[in-house]
Amino acid sequence: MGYYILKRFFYSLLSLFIIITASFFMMHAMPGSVYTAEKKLPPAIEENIKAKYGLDKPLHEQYLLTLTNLAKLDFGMSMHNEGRGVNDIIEEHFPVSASLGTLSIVLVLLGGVPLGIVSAMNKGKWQDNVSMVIVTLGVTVPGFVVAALAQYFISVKLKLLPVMGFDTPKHWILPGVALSFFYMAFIARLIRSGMVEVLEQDYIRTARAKGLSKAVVVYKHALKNAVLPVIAFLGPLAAGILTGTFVIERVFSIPGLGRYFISSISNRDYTVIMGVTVFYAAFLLLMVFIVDIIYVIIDPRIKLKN
Amino acid sequence: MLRKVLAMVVAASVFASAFVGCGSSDDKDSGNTSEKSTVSATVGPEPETIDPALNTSADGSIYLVHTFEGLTKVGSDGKTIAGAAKEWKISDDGLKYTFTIRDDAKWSDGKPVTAQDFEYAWKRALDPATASDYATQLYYLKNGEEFNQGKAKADDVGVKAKDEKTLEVDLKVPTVYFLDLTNFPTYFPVRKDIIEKYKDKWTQSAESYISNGAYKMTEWKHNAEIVMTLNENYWDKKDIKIKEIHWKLTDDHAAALNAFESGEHDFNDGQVPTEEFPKLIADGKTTPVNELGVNAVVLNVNKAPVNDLKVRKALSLAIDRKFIVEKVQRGGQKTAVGFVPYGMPGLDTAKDFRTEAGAESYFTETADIEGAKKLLAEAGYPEGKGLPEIEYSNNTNAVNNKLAEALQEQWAKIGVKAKISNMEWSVFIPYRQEKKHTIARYSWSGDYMDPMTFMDIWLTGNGNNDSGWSNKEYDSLIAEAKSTNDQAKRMAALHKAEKILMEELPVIPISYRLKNSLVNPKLKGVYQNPLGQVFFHYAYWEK
Amino acid sequence: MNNILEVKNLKTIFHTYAGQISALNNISFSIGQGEAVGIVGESGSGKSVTMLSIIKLLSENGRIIEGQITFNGKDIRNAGEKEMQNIRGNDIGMIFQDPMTSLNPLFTIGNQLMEAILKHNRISKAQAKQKAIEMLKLVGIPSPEKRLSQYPHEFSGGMRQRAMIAMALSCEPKLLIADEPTTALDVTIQAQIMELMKELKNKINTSIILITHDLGLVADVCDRIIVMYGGTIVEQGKVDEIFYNPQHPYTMGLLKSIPRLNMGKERLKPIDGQPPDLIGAPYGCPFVARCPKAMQICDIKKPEYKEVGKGHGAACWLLYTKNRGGE
Amino acid sequence: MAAKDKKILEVKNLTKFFPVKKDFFGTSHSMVKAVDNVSFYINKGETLGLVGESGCGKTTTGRTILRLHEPTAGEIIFEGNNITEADMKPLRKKMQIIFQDPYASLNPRMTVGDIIGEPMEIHDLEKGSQRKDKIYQLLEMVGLNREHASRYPHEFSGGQRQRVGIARALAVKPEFIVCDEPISALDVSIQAQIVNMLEDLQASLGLTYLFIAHDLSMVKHISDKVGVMYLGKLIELADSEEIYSKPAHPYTQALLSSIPIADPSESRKKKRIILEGDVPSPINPPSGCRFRTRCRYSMKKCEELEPEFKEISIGHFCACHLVSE
Amino acid sequence: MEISTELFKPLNKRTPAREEAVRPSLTYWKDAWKRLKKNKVAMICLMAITLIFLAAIIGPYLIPYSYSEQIRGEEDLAPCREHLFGTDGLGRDMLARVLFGMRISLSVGIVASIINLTIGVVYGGISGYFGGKMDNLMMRLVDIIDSIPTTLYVILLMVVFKNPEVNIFELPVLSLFKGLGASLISIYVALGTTYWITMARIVRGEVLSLKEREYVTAAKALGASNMRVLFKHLIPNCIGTIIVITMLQIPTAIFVESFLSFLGLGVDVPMASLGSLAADALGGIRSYFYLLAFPSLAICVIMLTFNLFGDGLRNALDPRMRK
Repeated sequence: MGYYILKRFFYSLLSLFIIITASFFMMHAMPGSVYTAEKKLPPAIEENIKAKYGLDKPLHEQYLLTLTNLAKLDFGMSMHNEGRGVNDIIEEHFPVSASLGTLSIVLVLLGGVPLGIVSAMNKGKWQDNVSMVIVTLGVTVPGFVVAALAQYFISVKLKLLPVMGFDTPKHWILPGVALSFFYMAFIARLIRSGMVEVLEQDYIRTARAKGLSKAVVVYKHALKNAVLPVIAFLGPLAAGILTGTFVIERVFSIPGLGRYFISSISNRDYTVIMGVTVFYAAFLLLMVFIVDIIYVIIDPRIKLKN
Repeated sequence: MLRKVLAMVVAASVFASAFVGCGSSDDKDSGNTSEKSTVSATVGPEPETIDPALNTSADGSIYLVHTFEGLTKVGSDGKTIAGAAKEWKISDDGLKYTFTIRDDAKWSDGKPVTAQDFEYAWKRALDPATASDYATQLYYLKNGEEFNQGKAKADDVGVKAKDEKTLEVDLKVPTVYFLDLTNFPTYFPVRKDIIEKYKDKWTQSAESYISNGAYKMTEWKHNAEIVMTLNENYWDKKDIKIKEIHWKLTDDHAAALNAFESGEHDFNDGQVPTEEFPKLIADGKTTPVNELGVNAVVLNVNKAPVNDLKVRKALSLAIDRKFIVEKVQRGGQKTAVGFVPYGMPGLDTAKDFRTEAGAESYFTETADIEGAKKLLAEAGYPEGKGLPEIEYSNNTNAVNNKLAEALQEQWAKIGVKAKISNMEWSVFIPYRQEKKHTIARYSWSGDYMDPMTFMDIWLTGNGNNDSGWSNKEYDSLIAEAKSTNDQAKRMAALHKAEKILMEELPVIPISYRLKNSLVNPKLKGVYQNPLGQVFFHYAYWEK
Repeated sequence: MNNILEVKNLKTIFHTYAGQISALNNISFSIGQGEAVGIVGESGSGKSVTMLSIIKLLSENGRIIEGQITFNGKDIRNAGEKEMQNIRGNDIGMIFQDPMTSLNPLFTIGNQLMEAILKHNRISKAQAKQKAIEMLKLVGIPSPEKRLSQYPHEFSGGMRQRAMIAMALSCEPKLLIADEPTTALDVTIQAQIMELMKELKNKINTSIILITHDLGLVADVCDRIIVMYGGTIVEQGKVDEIFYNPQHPYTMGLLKSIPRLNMGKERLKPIDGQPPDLIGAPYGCPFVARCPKAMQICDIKKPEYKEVGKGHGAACWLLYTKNRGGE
Repeated sequence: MAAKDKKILEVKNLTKFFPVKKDFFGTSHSMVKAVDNVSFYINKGETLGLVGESGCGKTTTGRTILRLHEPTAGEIIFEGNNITEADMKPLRKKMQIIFQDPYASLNPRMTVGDIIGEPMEIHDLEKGSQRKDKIYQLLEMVGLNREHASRYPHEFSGGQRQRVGIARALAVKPEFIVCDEPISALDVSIQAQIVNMLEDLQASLGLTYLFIAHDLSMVKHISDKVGVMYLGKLIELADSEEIYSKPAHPYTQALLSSIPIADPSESRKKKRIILEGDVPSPINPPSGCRFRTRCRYSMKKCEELEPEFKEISIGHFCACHLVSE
Repeated sequence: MEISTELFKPLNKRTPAREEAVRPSLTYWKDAWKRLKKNKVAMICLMAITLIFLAAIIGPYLIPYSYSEQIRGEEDLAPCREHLFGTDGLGRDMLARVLFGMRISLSVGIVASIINLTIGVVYGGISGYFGGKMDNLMMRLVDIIDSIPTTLYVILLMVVFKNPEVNIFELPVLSLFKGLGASLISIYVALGTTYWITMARIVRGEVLSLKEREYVTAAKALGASNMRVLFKHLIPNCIGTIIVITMLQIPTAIFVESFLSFLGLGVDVPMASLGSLAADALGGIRSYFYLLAFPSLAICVIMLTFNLFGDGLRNALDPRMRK
C-alpha cells in the first residue's frame, strides 16, 4: 500500500513535469503580451517591468526558473495583479470554488441519481422519456444564458435571491443550482446506462431468484454496481467543478478560481496560468487517486497492488 | 513670489465640471440628510493594483482617491484644493514648487504625514525596480525621466524633503497644470517603513495598507469587494457623511445592472451593457458624465491604400457618426468634430478648447457618400475599383464588434471592402503598437486637464502614435506649446496643430466618450470628474 | 398424487423486434415429491424458459399467455410479485449456468448467502451466519467461516457453483431448479458438482429439476427425463426408457449422434438440418424439417402427446400410425 | 499411402509465456506459463487430438504453431522447414485455423461471400468472376448454397456459421488446419454434422488436423493420436485407441472417468475418479509434477522432480513418476 | 379434424423454406433502423434534426435579407411581420442571422466532431490494437493531456491559429476555406483537436475487447496485415459506438463554441454563430429579450434533439440489444 502510494506519487510528479513543460511552452507560444495598455508604455518602462518578472531572460532560463520555483512550491507573483502571490490566489479562491462545487456535486447527485434510476427502471416507457428530457434540458442551454436569465428573473424581477456575491447561504442557491443543472444530465445518463446494463446481469436474476424484493435488488444489488462508472467519472468532474467554473463565477461575481484562470489566460499572466494549471492538474491527479481508493473500497475485485 | 497659477488651474477645473454638468447634485440640504452612512458601489472588476505608484486604471484611481490624499485634492465642485499640503509657493519661472505639509495630516495608523513620505513615494514610482507603468506621470520632475531610465541617480530627481513638513519640487519645464497633477494617484505619498516591511504585498491587507486619505481599506475580498471605512485620523473628516463604502468588484455588466436594479448596489459608474442605455436614459435613470476621451480609428499611414490622404479622407467622409453614436454606442455620446474632446480648458474660461476652435467642425454628423466617392475616384479607385480589401482590426467585445460591423457597412457604401480582424486584447494592442495594422480601433483618454494630453501623442515617433504619421510642422507647433508658459501662444499653437492633424487624418475621430452612471436617487452629492474619478467624500443619503 | 409441481398447457411468448416468438408451446409435465427430473434439449428448445416461466422471472418482453402452474398444491400462474418473492428462494431454490456471473461481485459470499436466509426466516443475524456456515459445509467448501467473508472473485468456478448451490438450498426448498449448472465448468469440476448433486439428492428430500443439453449428464443423477425440442416436450419418461426405448425420432437421433468412448471409428450419424426458428405462429411438428420419418401430417398438425407406457410418452405422429395398424 | 508417415509438422520444446500484471510503463513482472516445453509431431493426413481442461494451454499451443502468438522458446518445423522465425504470409496459405465460437469468428459486418473471399483478396488468388465462382464452390463444398453468399453471419444458425468458418479456412487450399474446439459451442445434434464434414474433407483434400477439444469422446472419434495437456504441459500422448484403453497418467485416467456416459446402466456401474480441488494458477504452477496437488498417487518425489515425458510403450508417451519406473 | 390416412404418407419433398431461417434478412443498419423506428422520441428528434439541417442549409435563401445586411431605419425592431424575429441594433434581420448562425454552429459541431472522430478513432484504434507498451505509452499521454485544463488549450489553439501575423490560409488545404475567416477555421481546429480523448478512450476499449474476437485471429491467420485487421475488421465493428459518440459530440462542440463566443473568441463578425448571437444579446435582456430568446431557443432545440436522438441511436446500435 505504502509502496503503491509512493510509486503513484512518483508518476504523478512525472505527469506534472510533462504538464508543466507542455503548458509553459504552449503559453509562451501564444501571441500577445503580458503588459498591454491602450497607452503605450515607454520602452524603458517596459524593460523595467520585464526585468522585474524575469521576462527579459531567454525562454529556456525562464523555463528552468519556473521549474525550480515550482519544485519549491513557490508559484511566484501574478504579473497582472500587483502584489498578489499565485499561492495567495489559490489559497483564497480555491475554497470558494470548492464550496460552490461541493454544493453543486451534492445537488447533482441528489437530482441525477434518482432520475437515472427511475429512467433505467422504466426503460422505454414514458417515465424514461420524461426523465431523459428533464435531464437533457439541463445541457440544452448554455450556462451563461441560464445564469443570466435566472439572475434577472429571480433576483431582479422577483427579488427572491441576491444578484451577486457569495457571502451567505442565500447567495449560494442560484449559482449552485445553475452549476449543477448542467452536470446532472451526465450523472443521470451514466446511472441510467449503468443500471440498464447491471439489471441485465446474471447476479440480478440470482438476487431475484432468492426472493428479494425489487427494492432490495435495485438499491442494494444493482445500484452499487451501477455507480461504479459514475465514480470513475466523478473524479475528473469533481476536479473540474471544485476548481471553479468561469461562467457561473463571472455571472454571479463569485470570487472563485475559475474566473482567475480564464482571465489569466487572456491577460497572459504567465505565473498565474502556470500556477493554476499545475494546481488543477495536481488536484485532478489527487481526485483520480481518491476515486481509485473509493473503487478499491467499493469493488473488492480491484486491489491497490502494483 | 507666489504666482497665481492656481487661480487659472482652478478656473479651468470649475469650467470643466460646469460644462459636463457635473455628476454631483449639490442641493446640500443638511436637514434632509439620512442617518444611513453606507454605500455600495461598483466601478469595475478586480483592480490590477491599488498601489498609487503602479495604478494606471480609472477604477483603481477611484479607490486611491478615497484612501489616499495628495498634496492637493479635488473639491466637491471639482476644483483642485489644498490636500495634505496646506500651502505652496511657485517660483517665478514656474520650475520650483515648495509645499508645506499640514500639521494635522496623519496616516491611518496615526503617524504624521511627512515630506519624506512624498519624496519616497515619488522616487519609488520612478525607480526602475518598481516598474511603474505610470512613471511617465512623474517625468515632469527634473531628472525624473533620466532616473526612470537608469540614466540618473535617485538623488538627482527634483524632489527633496527639506524638513518633515517642507517638500521642494524642481520641474524639468514649467508646467501650468502641475498642481492638478499632484492630486493624481501617482503623486500620492506612501510609507517607506510599510513598503519595506511588506514589500509587494503591502496593498493586500487592511493591516499593511496604511493610507492618508479620507478612508482606509478594511477588507479586500479579491474579485468580490473592497471595503473602506472612514479614516479616524483624517484631518478633514468632519463633513464626511458616508462612513463605509463597499466597492463591489464585478466584470459582468449585466450582473452589475441587475445588482443596481435590485437595490444591492447604490452606485454604478456606467458598468452597464450598452444595449440597455437607451432605456435607462429614457427612464431618466442615468447621470451622464462627460469623459475626456475620444473614440476613433487609427490608420497606418505607411500602408497602402491608407497612405493616400484622399483615401483616408474618403473613409472619414463615409462614416455616419450619428448612426454609430445612436446605434452602436447608445449612451448619448457626442459625435466627434475634432480630435480633442469637449471639456478641455482653452484660453477663454467661458469656452473650452473645442468650442474655442470656432463653430467650425472638421466632420459632419452624417456621412457624405458622394463626397467620399469623389475623393475615392480622385485617388484612382472609382467606386472602390482596384482598391484592395482593407483590414480593420479591433479587440473583440460587443461594442467594438458592432462598431466594426457598422464601419464595414458604411465603407461598403462607397465601394471600400473592409475585412474585420478580431483579436484578443493582449494580441491587438501589440499588433497596433507595432504598426502591423492597416486600420485599427483607437481610443484615447486624457490624463490631465490640458489639450496637450490629446496632442503630443501624434508627435513623430511617439509611442502612442500608432499611425506612424510624421509631420514636421505639427512637431514644431507642439514643441512650441510645450516650451512656453504663455497660454495664448500655447492655445494658438495647439489649435493650429489640431487643424493639421484633422486635415492629414492619421486618426479619424468618431465620437467623444461619455459615462452614464447610475446613482440611487436618494444618494446625493456624488462627484464625478471628467477624468473618470468618483468621489464619495461629499455624498450623503437623503431621507 | 404427490406432485410438488404441475405444469399444464403452458404457453410463453416473447416479443422481439423481429416478431413474436413462441418459446413454449403447450408444455405439460409434473415433478413428484423428492423426484429428480432432467430436462434435456438444445439451445432454444425452451428448457430455460420453462424454468423462468415457473418462477416468473421472464425478461420484460416475455409473457405467459396460457396454462396452469400448480406448485405445492397452489395455483401460482397468477400469483403476485409479493407472493412469488416468498416462494422464490424459500420454496424454490435456483442454480444458474454461469457461476462466474451469477454472484454479485461487490458483496461477500456470506452477505449474499445470509440475505436469502434472513429474508425467509425470522432469525437473528448470528443464527443466519451459523446457518450459512452449515450450508457451505454441506456443499463441501473447506473452512467455511473464513470463506464467508470472501468475495466471489476469490472463489474458483467450482467453488462458486458450490456456493450457489448452498444459497439455493439454504432455505430448504421443496424444489431445486438447476439450469445447466455445469456447462461453464471443466469436465473434472463438472464431475465434482454432479457428484455433489447426487450426494445432496440422497441427503435432503428435495425435488430437483436439472436442465442440461447433455444427455449423458442426467443419466446417473435423474429419475426421469423430459426431452424438449422447439418449445415443446417431444418425449418424457424414466431414464432407462428414454435411453433404451426412445419413441421420438429426435430422441433417437440425439442418442445416435453422440460418439461414445467404446465406439469404434465408424461414422457418426448426425441429425440433418438446423434447429427451428421459433418466430411466427407454431404449426405442425417442430422437428418435421429434420425428421427422417416425417409424414405429410407432421407438416400440418402438431402431434399430441401420447403415453406409451407408465410415465413414458412422446408427441409424435408415428405413435398414432402404429395404433391405426398402418405400416 | 507412403506420404502418410511423413511428418508434416513437428514442434520441439514449444514454450509460450504471457506477461501479466503490468506496471505504469507496461513492463511485466510475472508470466503465465501457458505452454511449457511441449514436443510432438503430426504426420501428413493424420489428426492429432489435443485435450485438457480450460487453461491447460491447448488453444495456445495451436495458435503458437500458427505463429498467431510468437513462441517464447522452441521450434516449429513445418514440412521440414523451421518456421519459428519465418515470414508467415506465404505459409498462411498452407496452415489454417477453424475456431470454437461460430458467433465470434465471423465478422458481423461482412457478408458470407466477403468473409470467404477475404483470404483470396489478401493472397491475391482468383480474381473477378473466378473468385465469385470459387466462393460458390466453397459454399457448396461445406453444404451451403450460393444464395448464402450475400447474407450476413447473424442470419445463420451456429452449425451453418461453423461451415462458413471452414469454407474460409479452405479458401487458401491449406494442407494443415488447426481445429480449435470447432464443435464445443454447437448443439449436440449439430456436432456430428460438422465432425463428419471435417472427416470427409480430410479424406478428399488430404488435410492434416490438429484437433483441439475438451470433449474426449469426440476427440477420440476423430483423432489418430491424442495428446493430453495439463497446466501447459503435455503429459501423455498415444494412439487414440491406446490412450482410451490404457491411460497411463493419473490425470488422463481421471479425465476419462469424468466423462458423462449417455448410458444409464453403464453410468451406474462405472466407478468415477473424482479429482479434488481446482486447477492451480498457471502463473505459479506447483513444483515438480504439476498435477501432484490433485493426484491420488502424489509422492515426495513428485514435489521435487519434474517427471520426464518418456515413451513407455511404442508410440505411447507419458510424464509421470509412477510409470517411468 | 378428421385425419385421413393420406396424411400419414411420408413427406418426400422437404420444403426448403421451412429449413431456411424464416427471420427476415436484416443487415446491421436495417436492424438498427427498425429498432430506432420504434423509439418515438428518437424519431421525433430525427425529424426535428432534418428540419434543422434544412433550415440551416436552405433557410437563408428563403429570406429576403442576408445575415449581414444592415437596413437603415429598421434597427431594434421587435418581432413583426417583416422581421419575424425582429432586428438587431444595426438593423439586421434576426431570422436571417439565426438561420445563418445555425449553419455556422452546425458546421462547427460537425467539422469539429469529424476531426475529433478521425483523430480519436485512429489513436484509440492503434493504441488498443497494438496494445502492450505502445498502448501504455499512448494512454499515459492521453491521461496527461486530459489533466491539462481543456479550456487552456482550446483558448491557446484559438489564439495561436488566429495569430494575425500568421496567415493560416497560406497553407495548401486551408486556402480552400478562405471565405470562412480565420476565427471559424481556428474554432474548427481548436475544438477538433481537443475533444478526441473521449473517442480515443472508448474506441481503444472497444478495440481492446474486439481484438480478442476470433474473427480477428481468423484474419491474422489468413495473413491479413495489421492495417487491414484494424481498418477492415475492428473499426467497422466499433462503428455503432463511434456514431453515437460523434452524435453526442456535435452538440458538445456547439456548446463549447458558444462558450468561446462568451469569452470573445467566437467567429469573425459580421458572421455569427448561435452562441455568439446569444452571448451578444445577454446585455440587453431588458430591452431586447427577443435577441436572446431566438438564438437560445435554437441552441436549446439543437441540443435537445441531438442528445435525445443520440440516446435513441445508442439504444438502437447497442450490440447488447441484439438478440
